[in-house]
Amino acid sequence: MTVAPAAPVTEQIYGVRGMRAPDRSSRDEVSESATFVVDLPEFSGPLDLLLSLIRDEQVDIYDIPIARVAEQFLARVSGMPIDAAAEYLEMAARLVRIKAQLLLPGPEGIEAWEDPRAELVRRLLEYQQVREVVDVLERLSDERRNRFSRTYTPISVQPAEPDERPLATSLADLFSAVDRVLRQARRPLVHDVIPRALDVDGAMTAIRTVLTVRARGCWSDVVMRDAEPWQILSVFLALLELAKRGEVRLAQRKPFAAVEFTDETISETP
Amino acid sequence: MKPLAKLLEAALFASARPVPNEALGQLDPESSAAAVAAALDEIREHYNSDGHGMELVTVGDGWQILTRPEYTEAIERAQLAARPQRLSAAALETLAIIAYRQPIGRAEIEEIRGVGAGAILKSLQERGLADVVGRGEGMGRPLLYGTTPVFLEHFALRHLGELPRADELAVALRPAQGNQQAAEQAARQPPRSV
Amino acid sequence: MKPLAKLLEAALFASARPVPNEALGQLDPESSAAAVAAALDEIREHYNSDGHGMELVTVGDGWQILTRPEYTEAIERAQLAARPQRLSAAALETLAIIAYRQPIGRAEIEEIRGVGAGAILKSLQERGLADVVGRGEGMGRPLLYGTTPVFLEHFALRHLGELPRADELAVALRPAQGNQQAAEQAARQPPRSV
Repeated sequence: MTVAPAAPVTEQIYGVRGMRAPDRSSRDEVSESATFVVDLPEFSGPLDLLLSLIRDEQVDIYDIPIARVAEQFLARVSGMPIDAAAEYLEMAARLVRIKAQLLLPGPEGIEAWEDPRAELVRRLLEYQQVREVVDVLERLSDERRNRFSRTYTPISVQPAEPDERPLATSLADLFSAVDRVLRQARRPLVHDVIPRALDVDGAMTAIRTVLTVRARGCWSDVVMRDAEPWQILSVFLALLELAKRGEVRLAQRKPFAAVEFTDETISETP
Repeated sequence: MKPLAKLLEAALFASARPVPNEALGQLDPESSAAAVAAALDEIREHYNSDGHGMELVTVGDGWQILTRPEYTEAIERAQLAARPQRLSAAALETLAIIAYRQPIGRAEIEEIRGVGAGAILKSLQERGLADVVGRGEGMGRPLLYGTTPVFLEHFALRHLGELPRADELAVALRPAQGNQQAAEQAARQPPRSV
Repeated sequence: MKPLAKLLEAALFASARPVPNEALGQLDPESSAAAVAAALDEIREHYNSDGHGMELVTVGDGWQILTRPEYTEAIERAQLAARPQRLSAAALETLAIIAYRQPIGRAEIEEIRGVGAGAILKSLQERGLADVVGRGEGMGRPLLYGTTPVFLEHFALRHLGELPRADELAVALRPAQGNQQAAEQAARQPPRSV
C-alpha cells in the first residue's frame, strides 16, 4: 500500500495509474489507521470515490442505497487530512441531504415525486463516461510512450537556429493575455493595516501629570508593563518632545538604565 | 529509395516533432502532392519490409519516424532514452472532458469532475496539451479551452475523430441530451432502498 | 537488416547523444563486441547502398545517425516557408508579464501564473521574443528576463512605452505576495526601451 503525502491533488499532472486496481482492494485494511496517511492520489475526486464505492457494493446506479453509501463516503473522507478532504466535503454534504430528503414523507401526489438522487445519478453517469475515455487515452498514451522519436539535436548548430517560422500573434492577443493573467492571478494578499496614530499628546499629558505630583519621574511611571508598541513609542516621542521644548530634563544613570525625567521648569525657576 | 523519398526521409529524420504535410510538400517545390504521398508510401513500405528499427507513422496532420515498440525496453535499460512520465488521472480526466466538449469553460469541467480545475488547466497549458481557444458568452466571458496539436501527438492520434464516438461510450457523453432520459427515468421511480 | 542491427538502429535513433560502443554493447547482453561491430557495418552499408536520407557516422568514441548534408538546405528552407505559428496562450501570458514587468525573474513569473515557466521561457528565448537582460540582487542572483527588439518589431511598437496602459498594468501584474517592494520599485521605473 503506497502512502502519499498530502500533496494537493489538483496540482498533480503526472501520476501512476497502473497501480490503481490492486490498491483499491487493499485499502479497507488500512482505512482505520489512515487518519494521517492518505492514499488520495488514488481517487481523482469525490465522484471517483463515489463511483468506486458503488462498484464495490455492486449496487444499481439508478437505485443507490444512499444511507449506506453516504456512511462509507463519510468514513473515507474522515480519514483524509483536512486540506485533501476539502474537495470531498461538498459531496458528503450532498449525500447527507439526499438521505434526509428520502426519509421525509413525500408529497401527496406520487406523480410529482422527483427522486432527490436523480441529479447525482446524472453526474455519476457523466463521470463514468469520462473514465471510459480516460481508459482509451491511457492505452493510446502507453502505446505512444513505447516509441521514441528522435531527440538528437546537433549542439553546434542549435542555438542560432530556433523555430524560424513566422509568428502570427497580434498586439490584441498579447493584451488579452494580460487580461487573462489578471483574471487568473491569485488574489493579492491584502493586509488591512489599521491606522493607529501614536498618541504623543496623551503621553505628554501623562508625563506632565506625574511631574505635577513629583519632581522626578521614571520610565515605568508612564509606561505600563503591558504597554503596546504604539504606547511605548508615544511616550518615547513625548519625552523627546518635552525635552526639546525645555519642559523636562532626561537622564540615565548608566547605559540601559531606566530613563528618568525631572521637571525642568521647576528647577529653572526656583 | 528514390531521390524525393530520400529527401523526405532526411527531413522527417531531422525533426523531433511530426512534420506537417504542408512542410513536406515544400521540401521540393517541383514535386506534386501526389508524388509526396507516393514517396511517403515508399518510405513506409521500405521500413516495414526491409527490417528497420523504426517505422513511419502519421500523427495529427503530419508524419513522424518513431522507433518500434519492441526495442523500447532495451533502449531504456541501456539508458539511451527514457519514456516520458505518465499523465495523472486528474490530468487525463480533464483532457478527456476537453477533448469531447471543446470549447469548454473551467466551470463546466469542474462541474463534471467535482473538483477544482485551475491548477490542472494551467499545467496542461504549460505542457501544451490544452490551450485557451476563445471566450464564452455570459458572465465574465469565461475562457474556453480546447485541445492542441501536441495533444494529438501525445496520444498518436491523427485527429479527434479517432477517439471513440460519444455514442459508442456506455452512455452518450453530451449529457444535456443523452443522459436526460435515463436520469428522468430514474427520477420517476420511487426508491427501492434508502 | 538483422535483428541486432535493427535494435542498434532504433537505439541510435532514440538517443539524444552519440552512443559509445560500450552502451551499444549493453543493448543486447548476449551479443559480442564483434557482433555489434558487424551490425554497425550492416547499418552503414545499408544506408549507403540502398539510398537513404541519413548516414551512420562515428563521432569521438560514439556513433550517431545524421541526415546527409546535401539535404540540410532544403530542410531549412521548408521550415522557413511553413505557415505562421501562433504562440500558445501560456506563452503569450508569460510574454505579457515580461513585457510589463521587466526586468523580471523566473520565480516572480511563476508566482504570478502559478505554474512553472522554464520551458516557456526557453521557447520565448529561442524565438527571440524575450531574453536574459541581467541578474537580480539577492539569493542566487536570479536571471532577469526582458523583451527584445524582435518583440517590439513583432508587435510594431517603437518602444515599450507604447504598450497600452503600461503604468497601470505594471502595478496590477504583481505577484500575490512577496516581492512587493521589488515590484513597486519596478513599477516606478519608466519602461526601458530595448
